[in-house]
Amino acid sequence: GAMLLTACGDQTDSGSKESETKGNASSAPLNDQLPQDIRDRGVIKVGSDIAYAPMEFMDENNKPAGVDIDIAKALGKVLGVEFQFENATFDQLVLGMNNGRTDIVMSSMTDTKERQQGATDDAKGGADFVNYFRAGSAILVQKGNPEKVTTLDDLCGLTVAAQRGTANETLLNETQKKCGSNKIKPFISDQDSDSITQLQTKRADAVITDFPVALYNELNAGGGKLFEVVGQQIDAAPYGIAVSKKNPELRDALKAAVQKIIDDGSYAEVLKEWKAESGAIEKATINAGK
Amino acid sequence: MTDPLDKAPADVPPDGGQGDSPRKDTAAHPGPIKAVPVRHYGRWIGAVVVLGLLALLVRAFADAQIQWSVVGEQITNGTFAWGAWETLKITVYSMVIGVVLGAILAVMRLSPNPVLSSVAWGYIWFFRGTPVLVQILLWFNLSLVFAYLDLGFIYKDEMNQVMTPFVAALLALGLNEAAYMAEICRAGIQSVDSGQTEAAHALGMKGGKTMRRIVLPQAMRVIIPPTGNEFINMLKTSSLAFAIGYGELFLRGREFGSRTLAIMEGYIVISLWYLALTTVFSIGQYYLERYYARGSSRSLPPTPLQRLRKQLSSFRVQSNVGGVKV
Amino acid sequence: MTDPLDKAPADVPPDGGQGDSPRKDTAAHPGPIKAVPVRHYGRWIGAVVVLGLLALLVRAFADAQIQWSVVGEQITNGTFAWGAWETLKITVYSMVIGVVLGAILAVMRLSPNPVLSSVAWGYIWFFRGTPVLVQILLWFNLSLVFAYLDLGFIYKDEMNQVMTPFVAALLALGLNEAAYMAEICRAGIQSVDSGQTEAAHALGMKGGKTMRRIVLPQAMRVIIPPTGNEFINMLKTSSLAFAIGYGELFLRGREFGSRTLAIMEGYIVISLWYLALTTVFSIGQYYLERYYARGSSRSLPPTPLQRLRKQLSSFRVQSNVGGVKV
Amino acid sequence: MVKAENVHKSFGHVKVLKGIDLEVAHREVFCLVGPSGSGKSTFLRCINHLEQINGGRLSVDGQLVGYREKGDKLYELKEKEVAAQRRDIGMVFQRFNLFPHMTALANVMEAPVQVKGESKAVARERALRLLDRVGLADKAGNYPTQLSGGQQQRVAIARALAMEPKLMLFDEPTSALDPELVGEVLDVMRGLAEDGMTMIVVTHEMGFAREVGDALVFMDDGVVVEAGHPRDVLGNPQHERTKSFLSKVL
Amino acid sequence: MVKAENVHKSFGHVKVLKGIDLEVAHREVFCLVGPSGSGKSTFLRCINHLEQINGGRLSVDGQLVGYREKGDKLYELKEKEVAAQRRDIGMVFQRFNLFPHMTALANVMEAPVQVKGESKAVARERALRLLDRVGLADKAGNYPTQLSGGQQQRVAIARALAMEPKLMLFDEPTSALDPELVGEVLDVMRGLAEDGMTMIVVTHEMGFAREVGDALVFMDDGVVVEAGHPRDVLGNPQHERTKSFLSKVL
Ligand SMILES: Nc1ncnc2c1ncn2[C@@H]1O[C@H](COP(=O)(O)OP(=O)(O)OP(=O)(O)O)[C@@H](O)[C@H]1O
Ligand SMILES: Nc1ncnc2c1ncn2[C@@H]1O[C@H](COP(=O)(O)OP(=O)(O)OP(=O)(O)O)[C@@H](O)[C@H]1O
Ligand SMILES: [Mg+2]
Ligand SMILES: [Mg+2]
Repeated sequence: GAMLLTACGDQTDSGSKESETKGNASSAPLNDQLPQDIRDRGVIKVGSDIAYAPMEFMDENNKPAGVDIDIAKALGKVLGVEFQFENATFDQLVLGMNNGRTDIVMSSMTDTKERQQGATDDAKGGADFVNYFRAGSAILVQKGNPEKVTTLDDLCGLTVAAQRGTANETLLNETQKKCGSNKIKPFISDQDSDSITQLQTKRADAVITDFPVALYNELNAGGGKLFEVVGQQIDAAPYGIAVSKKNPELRDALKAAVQKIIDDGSYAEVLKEWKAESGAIEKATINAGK
Repeated sequence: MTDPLDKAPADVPPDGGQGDSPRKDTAAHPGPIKAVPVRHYGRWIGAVVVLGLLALLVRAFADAQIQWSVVGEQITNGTFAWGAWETLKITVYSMVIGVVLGAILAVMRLSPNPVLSSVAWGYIWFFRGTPVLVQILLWFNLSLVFAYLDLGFIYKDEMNQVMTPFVAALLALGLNEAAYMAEICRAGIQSVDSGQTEAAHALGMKGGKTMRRIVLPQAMRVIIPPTGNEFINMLKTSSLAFAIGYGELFLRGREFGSRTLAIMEGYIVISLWYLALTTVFSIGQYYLERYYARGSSRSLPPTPLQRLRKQLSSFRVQSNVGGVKV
Repeated sequence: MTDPLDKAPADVPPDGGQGDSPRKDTAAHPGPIKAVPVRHYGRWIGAVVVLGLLALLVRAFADAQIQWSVVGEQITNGTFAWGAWETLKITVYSMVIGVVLGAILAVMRLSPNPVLSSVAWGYIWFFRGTPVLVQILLWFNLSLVFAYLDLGFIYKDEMNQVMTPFVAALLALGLNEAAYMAEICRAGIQSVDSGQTEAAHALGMKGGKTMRRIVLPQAMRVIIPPTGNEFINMLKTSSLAFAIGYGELFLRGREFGSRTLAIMEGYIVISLWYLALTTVFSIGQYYLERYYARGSSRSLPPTPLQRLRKQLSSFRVQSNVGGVKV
Repeated sequence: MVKAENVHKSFGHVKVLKGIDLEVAHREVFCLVGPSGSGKSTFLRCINHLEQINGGRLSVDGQLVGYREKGDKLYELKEKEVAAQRRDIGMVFQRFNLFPHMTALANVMEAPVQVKGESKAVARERALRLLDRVGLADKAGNYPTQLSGGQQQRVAIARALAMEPKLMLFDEPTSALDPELVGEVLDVMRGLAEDGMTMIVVTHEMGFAREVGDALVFMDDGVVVEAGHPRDVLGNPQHERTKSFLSKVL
Repeated sequence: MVKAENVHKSFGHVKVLKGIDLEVAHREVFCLVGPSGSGKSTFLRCINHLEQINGGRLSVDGQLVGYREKGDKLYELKEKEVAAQRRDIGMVFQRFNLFPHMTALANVMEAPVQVKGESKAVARERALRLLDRVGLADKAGNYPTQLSGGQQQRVAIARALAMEPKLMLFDEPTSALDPELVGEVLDVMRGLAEDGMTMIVVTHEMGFAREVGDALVFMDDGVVVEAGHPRDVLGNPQHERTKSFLSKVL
């Protein structure tokens, strides 16, 4: 595997790109921390499922845009490389990183213990995560809040949608425990967009989703007339940039870069632009997810 | 007892449309039969009911919580048109691989050679048995298994270089389709009367030639309709390639939906595109079927235009009685 | 010139396996012909090559970056077994809807009644033309269009109550399948010799009965193989129901992968499950085909066991010459 | 029983029947002879409404084939009525058209059970009797492909007889039979005629026509060239065409 | 030309040929007669290796059918060799088996072009000549379904002749022809015999057998009952079975 990655770097690159990126690379403060092959190449290939506004999505010109993309740009500046986004669905992101097609995955992926360890007990699978954002959950309801929901406890007795396998689903299950006999009717869907469609069809009374996404829906869905976010951000969990375990050097460089953009303020600027300040972290970490 | 009619065979003029042949006695010159056709009141009622239901459905959809203006705007959007083109491309290429390889597999499977038939059987079993998405992912990530594509001296490159999303999707869809096409071709081949094979053998034709010249052309009649199905199915199945980022129609719909949150509208736009593609294919299929129907019945089936004309006339109350009716 | 042989017809004993009939003169009692069959050296070589390639492939996969231990552990995991059961359930139910409705649509489409054939045509066009996933989403979100399901006095409920993931998936998959099955049935019906219909009509049978008793049973031979395709396809297509949270096999694989990041391993596990289901169906299809082949050829095709025995014997060097060889 | 007046039939632009006039009486064995392509099969198919005529009148047992007459207007029959008309007309095809997915016995039982709604037991009993009559009692369980050509045609005759029709149409019924069995079939047919069966037989067996036929029509190129008693037509043909045809045949 | 020694053939447990011995000489028109189901078609198919015999020896033109002999061992022939053997044997089937997706002309041209590799022009010319010979020059462009039964069988004969075979097998070639055309076909066949063609003809036309046949075999239930010159066998049958069969046929 590691051999393969290296081989990959050696082969793909040919002269022209190298010279072009070199100049900019030398001026970047953290360029020397990157693995040699990436420095030579001047490009970090990022896998991302680009269908999760506002974190990452295709803009009108079919170019990736969103929080993750802008954070990557900021990281690129301090690392002196270009972050190149490649679109694929979740499964392919992980597979592509494992076989060297991409270097990292940056796709609003929540950092969890299980993902760090993989399916085996010896923790050989999985990946390392460089945490760069915190997404709490939020409650999204129909405009006008017909069920008068303000806190999680108000959800008891309602139909609530959440995306499968996310922290939001866990949150829903925990709330359920507190409801007693007045149970929540959960609606677990595969994509966040499906949950939100359920809110629109009134099948669901509320959706628990990532805070920035909820905010984006409040502002944009149906010209901002369909939904609203109620209450505060709940229980934020870290997002991580996934890096193959065989590439600790890259992981550490990324961590340093995240810390650098937090320190120099470009991180805050990006979040401000996307109204996602609530997800800001103060300190770069690795594998902070539980 | 019979009327001992006595007619000269040659000088009875053919009875033309006028039905008035001067040389016959007056009792014996009917024109084309004029008859009141069976009145299909049920058809009229049925048609009205169907139209009524359709109107209701259209109204319900028009009133639904769907922003039709968005659909109207986006239908001409170049992004979707481009996606449709990519979909068309991968579909046609994959189907070509599927049909050719499928025909070969079908012949192999029916071969008395146990090696050939086992290989074909195993191929069909494996490729029909595993989900296409898994196959797509496997091809795209083949470097997990083979890091290099090494064809000896001719060619050697990193597998990830070779396996672009297009190549991976093409291989996965084409090879998978071949397994399905093999079964379809087998059914077609088996539907041809064994007397045909015997006649060909008796003329000294060998197995291969008999298959190509005699059996397959006759099998086409049975093969084409399900192949049309497969083709149209492939238009949609090819959308699984979005998993590896191949930018076809479905991916465009998804991207649009996730950006604008107009999920349903995005899906309606791509559905309209798919319908358009399907329509084009169906028309092609129709004429292909007509071509292979030659010789199978005494007259060719009518073209849609002829059919329409005939159907309209069947609504008319009085008509000249024409073609075969059963 | 001919030998003027002179034999009593009745007292020539049938030539049994021993080939020694005492009442004949010695010159004329050959046993079964013993001949050296054509030696298929190519078959042996082919078999070796195929096995060699298979071994290489197995080794490559064993060495690949896949944690086979995970696959081994998870294959017996109840979650997957349960998912397989759900997949089986929705597949069988949807196919039942699809086959029955498809046969009806095929008959409608071939009907001379223009209302029926137009409705069938429109149905097939629409349902084949739009992606299944969109159809699933549309059914599931039907309340966007109709907020209530209102069957007059009998039943009225909120659409969202009625449209559970199961119902929506069933409707979408079943109705979509019907469009494809209609084309398959049409091909089957058209493959039956028109002399059959004529004979039935001449006996006074009406259209419907002719269809059910005479045409469809003969069409089955042509219909079954592509239907087998559809069945097996449906096993996989039903996985699209995961979009609306219907918990079948594919969903289980995805959940496992997204939780542990052991994507390929999860997919391999569900592929093995799908292969198992496919195998069971294929066996069923084989025997169904055998059943409908009755009367179509002089002897029934061999069962796999008989076939295996025959194939083994074709590898043997010397053998008694038996069945028909072409 | 059957009356044709100036019957015309064309396929597209090909005129096959160009004005057929003839009358078949009750209990008559009516023979149709003529060269290949003269339209004999087509005429038989018109009688059974498997083809619709383009001009003229054609009636069976006083009823127009395929039409109902009311005042001076013709009304097309509904499918149900056509089927009812056909029920009384048995037909034996030139190429058998047995149902390949049914055994010989099932072929013969099919119509009585399905069309007349007879009980299986009754139908079965009659079917076995009929199969015996055509010499195939021991082949009742065979599928058509397991029968030789001659055997298949005999099953087809038994199948038509099973509906106990008033009129039987035979399209070269003996052309696939070996000579030995022709006699048996002719016996069966003669027996039927005595039971009041009317039969129209397209045949090239002049011997049969002479022996059994009550009337004979010689057709050529879609018209009736000569008609009369078989003895007269065969023994003393009036027209050149008939003479030349018969000279080659006899 | 053809030599059968104690030929046996069974389908599963059904014994159809139970030891056939006969010899067909060069330039001979050899007639096979017998009741339905006696195995005539099956024997013809064995000669062409469409069925494989279970016992005995069968040779055409000195070559074993389907086997090669070397020392006292038999070797099965390869497909290529079987096809080469069949090339010299023309066969006309009881049920025509024309290729329905090809016109009459294409049916006749098919084998010369595909098997012998003849140029289309040459094959076409011969095909048109042959179609003319069977009286179908004007139907060259018709598909089989557009031809009457008789017309179809004549195309089938032309198709077999197109390969210019040394031996022709006819399985009731005239059974679907109307009597007028039988004469024409017989002329063609006689002409072929004069050109050095050997023919085996299964037929129920005793007239033809007597006129044209050089030898005749009466088969029943899978065995040869009586053989000899047609004049002798038909005029003065020795066996009871033959007598009773002929009494019904003649
Ligand atoms: N559906 C059709 N379309 C075009 N031509 C047809 C059709 N049916 C029959 N014909 C033509 O009509 C003519 C008469 O056919 P028909 O089958 O009635 O002849 P026939 O007298 O029964 O001859 P045979 O003795 O060979 O059976 C033939 O030339 C045939 O080619
Ligand atoms: N493949 C087969 N399987 C079982 N039985 C068969 C098969 N082929 C022929 N038979 C039987 O063998 C017998 C001889 O058949 P064959 O066709 O050779 O008879 P035939 O002499 O040509 O009769 P006909 O004059 O009716 O054509 C028949 O009883 C038939 O049922
Ligand atoms: Mg005819
Ligand atoms: Mg025969």
